Amino acid sequence: MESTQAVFPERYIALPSERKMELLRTMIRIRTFETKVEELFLNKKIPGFVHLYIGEEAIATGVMANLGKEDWITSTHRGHGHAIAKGAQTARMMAELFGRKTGYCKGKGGSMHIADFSVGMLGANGVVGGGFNIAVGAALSAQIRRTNQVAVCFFGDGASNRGTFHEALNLAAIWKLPVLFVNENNQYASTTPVSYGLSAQHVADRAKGYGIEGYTVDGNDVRQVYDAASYLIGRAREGKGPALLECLTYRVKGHYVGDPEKYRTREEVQKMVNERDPIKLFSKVLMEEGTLNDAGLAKLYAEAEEEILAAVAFAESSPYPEPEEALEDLFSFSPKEFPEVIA
Amino acid sequence: MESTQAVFPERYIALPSERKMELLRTMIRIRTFETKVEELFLNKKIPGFVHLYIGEEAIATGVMANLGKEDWITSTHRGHGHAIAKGAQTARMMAELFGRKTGYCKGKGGSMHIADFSVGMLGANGVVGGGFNIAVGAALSAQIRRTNQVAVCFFGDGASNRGTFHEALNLAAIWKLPVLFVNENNQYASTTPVSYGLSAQHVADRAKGYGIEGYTVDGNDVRQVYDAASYLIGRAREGKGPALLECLTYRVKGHYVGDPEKYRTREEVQKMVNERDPIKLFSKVLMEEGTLNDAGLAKLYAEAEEEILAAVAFAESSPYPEPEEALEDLFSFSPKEFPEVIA
Amino acid sequence: MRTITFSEATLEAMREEMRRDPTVFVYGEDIVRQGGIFGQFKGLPEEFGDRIRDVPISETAIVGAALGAALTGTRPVADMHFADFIGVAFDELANQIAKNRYMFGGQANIPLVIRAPDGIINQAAAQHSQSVEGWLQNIPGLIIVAPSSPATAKGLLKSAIRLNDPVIYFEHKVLYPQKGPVPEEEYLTPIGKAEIRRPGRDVTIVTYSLMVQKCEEVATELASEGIDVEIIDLLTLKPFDRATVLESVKKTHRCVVAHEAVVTGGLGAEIAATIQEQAFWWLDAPVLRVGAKNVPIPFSPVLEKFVAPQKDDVRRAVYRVLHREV
Amino acid sequence: MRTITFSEATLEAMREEMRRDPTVFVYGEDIVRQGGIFGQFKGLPEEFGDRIRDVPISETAIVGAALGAALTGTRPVADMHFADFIGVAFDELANQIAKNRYMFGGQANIPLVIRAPDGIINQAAAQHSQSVEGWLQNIPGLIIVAPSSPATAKGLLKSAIRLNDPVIYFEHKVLYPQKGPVPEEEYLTPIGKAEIRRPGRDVTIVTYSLMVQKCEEVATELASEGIDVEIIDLLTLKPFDRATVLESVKKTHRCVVAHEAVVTGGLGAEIAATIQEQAFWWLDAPVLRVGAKNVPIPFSPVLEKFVAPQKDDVRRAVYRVLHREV
Ligand SMILES: Cc1ncc(C[n+]2csc(CCOP(=O)(O)OP(=O)(O)O)c2C)c(N)n1
Ligand SMILES: Cc1ncc(C[n+]2csc(CCOP(=O)(O)OP(=O)(O)O)c2C)c(N)n1
Ligand SMILES: [Mg+2]
Ligand SMILES: [Mg+2]
Repeated sequence: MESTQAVFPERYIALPSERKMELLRTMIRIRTFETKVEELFLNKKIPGFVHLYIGEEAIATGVMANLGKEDWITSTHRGHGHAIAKGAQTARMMAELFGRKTGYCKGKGGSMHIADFSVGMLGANGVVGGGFNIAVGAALSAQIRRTNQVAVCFFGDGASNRGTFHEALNLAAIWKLPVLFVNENNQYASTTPVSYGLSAQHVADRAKGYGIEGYTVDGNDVRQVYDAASYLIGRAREGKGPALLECLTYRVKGHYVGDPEKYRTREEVQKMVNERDPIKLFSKVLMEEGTLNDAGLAKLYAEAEEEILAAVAFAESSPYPEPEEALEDLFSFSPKEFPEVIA
Repeated sequence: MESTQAVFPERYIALPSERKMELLRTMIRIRTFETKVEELFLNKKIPGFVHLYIGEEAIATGVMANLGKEDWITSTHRGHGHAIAKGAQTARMMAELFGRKTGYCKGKGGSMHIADFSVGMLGANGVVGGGFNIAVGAALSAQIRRTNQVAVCFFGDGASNRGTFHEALNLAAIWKLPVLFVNENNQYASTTPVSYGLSAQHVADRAKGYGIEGYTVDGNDVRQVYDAASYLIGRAREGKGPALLECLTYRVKGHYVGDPEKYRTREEVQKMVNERDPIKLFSKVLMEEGTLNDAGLAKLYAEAEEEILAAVAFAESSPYPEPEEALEDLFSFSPKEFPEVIA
Repeated sequence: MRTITFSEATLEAMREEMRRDPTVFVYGEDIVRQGGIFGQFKGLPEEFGDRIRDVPISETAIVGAALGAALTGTRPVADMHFADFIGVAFDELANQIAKNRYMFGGQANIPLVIRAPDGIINQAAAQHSQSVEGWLQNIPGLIIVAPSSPATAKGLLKSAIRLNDPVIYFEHKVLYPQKGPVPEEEYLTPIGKAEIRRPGRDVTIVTYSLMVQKCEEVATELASEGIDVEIIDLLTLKPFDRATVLESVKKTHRCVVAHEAVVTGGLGAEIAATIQEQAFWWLDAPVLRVGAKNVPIPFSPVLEKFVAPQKDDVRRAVYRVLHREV
Repeated sequence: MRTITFSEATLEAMREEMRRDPTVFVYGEDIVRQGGIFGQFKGLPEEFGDRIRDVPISETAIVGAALGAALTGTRPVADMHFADFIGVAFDELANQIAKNRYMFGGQANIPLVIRAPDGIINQAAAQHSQSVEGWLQNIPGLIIVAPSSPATAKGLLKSAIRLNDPVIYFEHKVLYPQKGPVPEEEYLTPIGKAEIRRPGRDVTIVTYSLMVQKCEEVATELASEGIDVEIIDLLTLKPFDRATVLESVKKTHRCVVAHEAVVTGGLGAEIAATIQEQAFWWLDAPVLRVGAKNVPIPFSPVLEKFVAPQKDDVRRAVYRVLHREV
């Protein structure tokens, strides 16, 4: 994996150790959630399609550490990690994956439509590239209302070939909207290697076409992601407009749980797991820094495990929605009482 | 108008004088056609919407001089010049603009859908940016059938902000399709100056995002257009893939005939007419070269005038289609005889 | 009552709603510098500054951003330039806007309006003449309205802007310069409610948009032959006001549905299907549909006229449901 | 007769047509490296090299390029991955492909096929479960087909590839692994022609795609109650085979239209509207429609089941047109 080290103000290094530990904690919580989800899916406890974020945790974590709840993100089909990092509760997420009434979407969405608007997570999206313009619209709302909120759009390498990418970046650029486009270049779009589908060498090469800044960082190094996001989100918040941040990473699991993965070798995957796992890499950094020791790491894992088991218990003990509830939530009014005069 | 002089092999200069004169003749034929169309439209002889190519003649002319009838182009809503330069007959074009049965589209298309597939002119398009992928498809056909045909896609500065631009260029690039994307940057998309809508400085700046070559030339200098197109079309024909050629020009007339043009000053327009008219510029070049004299120029205008008057006469004397003919041409079979078995 | 044009009526609606609520804003192609192709945005830039904006030719951004903006505290109004271009942003409408509220379990409202000038005018040909409401009729989650007069244009646009749900507002290009009475005082035209333009006993015509006036002319002519036509102007096309339509048909026992869109697969299909389902035993004749013939709109005036639904088509349909010889 | 899966049947069709005509080629997302999500492209890369290609996630390019390729001497087959994404390329379908031949006065044929896997499967939720033929029904210039079995899948795909006009080929995801008899020798399934799957005297059910087998099951069950159901499998949805449908309804006097798509604004509307127009005096009951409820497809199994049309819904509709208590 090629990685261009861009030079950003070094802000990670100045973080207090609790904040650094918090980064690791988030990454571990995501990993634990995803590992459990994989197991549950294989055991047929979770229906539908599930796309795991394993191996990519540093990106959501490093970016989200620079956002508040009043800021927004748009996500992808691979949205669990974004939701957790943005502050969603794993219990209500798990309940949604189980199709229960207590889920964030009352069981209507499932994994591909996981969302928690209350923390600014504007939704996973089953349409690849569906989030670009939603993020642009949120940023536009901030500009129109003159708040200093920002929006972050997460998208895959495959998504960067959709026309919506182009229209969103162009519009964001001419209006200098407070939005950061974060590309998760995990080397594959489903079965298709990025080298096949992407005509540019890097997704970030496309920034020039919009007169904005584009950078490529190592997306498996949470420090690099944090620094880059901190700088670019800060600029966006100051009214300096959008930017494009490409985070190089690797999708360790299949495209979806159940993917036969005929398009790559086990060795390729194993090498990445061994050498480039973002949690291992960051744990090592924190140990070297003296912020973390073995016991501390074990504790983080144990706490995460406990949280996720509780989430599963919550999900499993939650009721399914009543069938008739399928007719609710389409409009702001109930289907029976179409408002004749809107006041 | 800023213009980046790219360095291409100088092929124009080596053209025999008949070919040079042919370039001028084509430009004058387009101009004469358009001038007459404007008059006819204002006199309500032509219905619908009409977008004139006046001031942009050097682009179609310089590009098309490098294509054969077996090559294809896709055009825009401003398609008369492309059609003439590609070899369409002005009489059948005029008949189409008049809505007559003898028109290229039997009166079904009009100005916005002018086309002559028999010379590879695959149609004007009422949807801005609708032609990108059609051109890509034609180039794909050449690649699949292993011919050495090429496709050229003409498009405006405004069109470069459509998502179809992005998807088409990316696909053409990864498959190295024989297609040239020719941008006619005439400084406006309808009422909107290019500086407002285009986030990049030049449309050609976007080439990098697709790993292809992008150039900006003076689109009012037919020599520059010819040289650039010759080089890039030659490369495409050799299997070296697509390129993006931006031709800087100026839309001398309103966006459509009847445009109140409140978005610019008369002075701005007049200056361009005085200083940058492509026909004046090229006539001067040819005179300086000794290829053309005053009498020769007058003759070209006279011949063009004669041709266009004949075209109008043809159109005016042609019958309208019968109303019921409106039900024809939707499918390859007649509406009454849906084929039950297709052999 | 004072008389203003349809275009001015929409402008008043915009101005009133933008004054009333600072989160309302509007954007579209070529609306700032020249006031919109039909003058329907004239003067707004002077009053509202950056709350009215030109956009690049990027329809997916126009419609997609409307969703993002609507979810986050504003009430965007996006102009499509021509309804024909709705297809460019179809995924944004069908898979994002229409589904957002539902698939996320009602987490947010989606107060947005898409304005879409439609219909046949001046030989604009296949890609600039369409009425495309039929494309959207099988998508749960969208509300579709279409005014027929300056008064309904104003009232429906105001209601659409205030509704907390996505509304597609189709405005017929031929209507813009037409004048009609519009109250001085503020009013809203209810969404979801049809209006009976003309009461009658013999036949119900269900119609909307520009076709309303064509049908009214036919009704006036038929009145002189002793045929008493009731005309229902739907105003809201989806969901349409079943109660008013069914009540009328149960009274007249005969119905013609007329729209400018292509008949096959058009809204008339849903309306006719519903009427025969719900009022079968009241019908004395099949519900007939009038609309454009089953081809794109051709350019040549002769062809365009042949394809577009004409008053004579409406008249013939009325005769047929009355079982009279045509 | 030998038995193969629906997926294999489409694969045979592709292989036969690609062998027969070197201008036939196919492309789509993720079809080369893993053979398509439903295995429907397996083995083609080995035999046909660059005539089967993966494409980036660029649906406007996929569909738009099909038009360009069809106009210039090839017969492209483009795969949409999921029918739900047709909206991304809606302009290409509605304004380019459907109108090209007409608006240019018949200058070229447009032999292309868009394959679109549709329907509800495995709690795929709102954006991966749709049947979207209704989005396309008001667009003159498109031909829409939907096989219901391995045999019709093969025959219709071959016919679609040979037709000189654009065909949208909807293939229900649930059908892929199902097996059925398919002749060894070459055959074509005619486009434009419905098939009577089961003759009957009492009620006509007009249906297509996966719903055919659900309706057949209902018919078998109803037979034991003495109700003799005739089932028409449309196969071509647009234009549908009016002659066969009307003849059947004129015989049975009662009709139910069933599809998986949302009822409101679905194809059933056009079919019901047509039947009552053309066979009003033969009908002994309104034409009833069965389909999904008027919301997006929800995720949770309980909700999905409630929204999707079930056999019971068909049964109830049959009882109702027979005026029996439900
Ligand atoms: C518009 C659209 N086209 C195709 C798909 C099918 N699809 C789902 S995920 C995916 C690959 C996405 O790749 P990428 O953007 O790189 O994200 P990743 O899965 O690698 O995170 C595809 C093709 C889709 N969901 N939406
Ligand atoms: C998809 C689409 N959006 C909007 C329009 C309306 N429209 C027609 S021409 C035009 C401007 C085109 O500008 P440009 O591409 O620069 O071409 P030019 O007219 O300058 O030749 C616009 C906005 C359209 N026809 N199609
Ligand atoms: Mg990827
Ligand atoms: Mg321009």
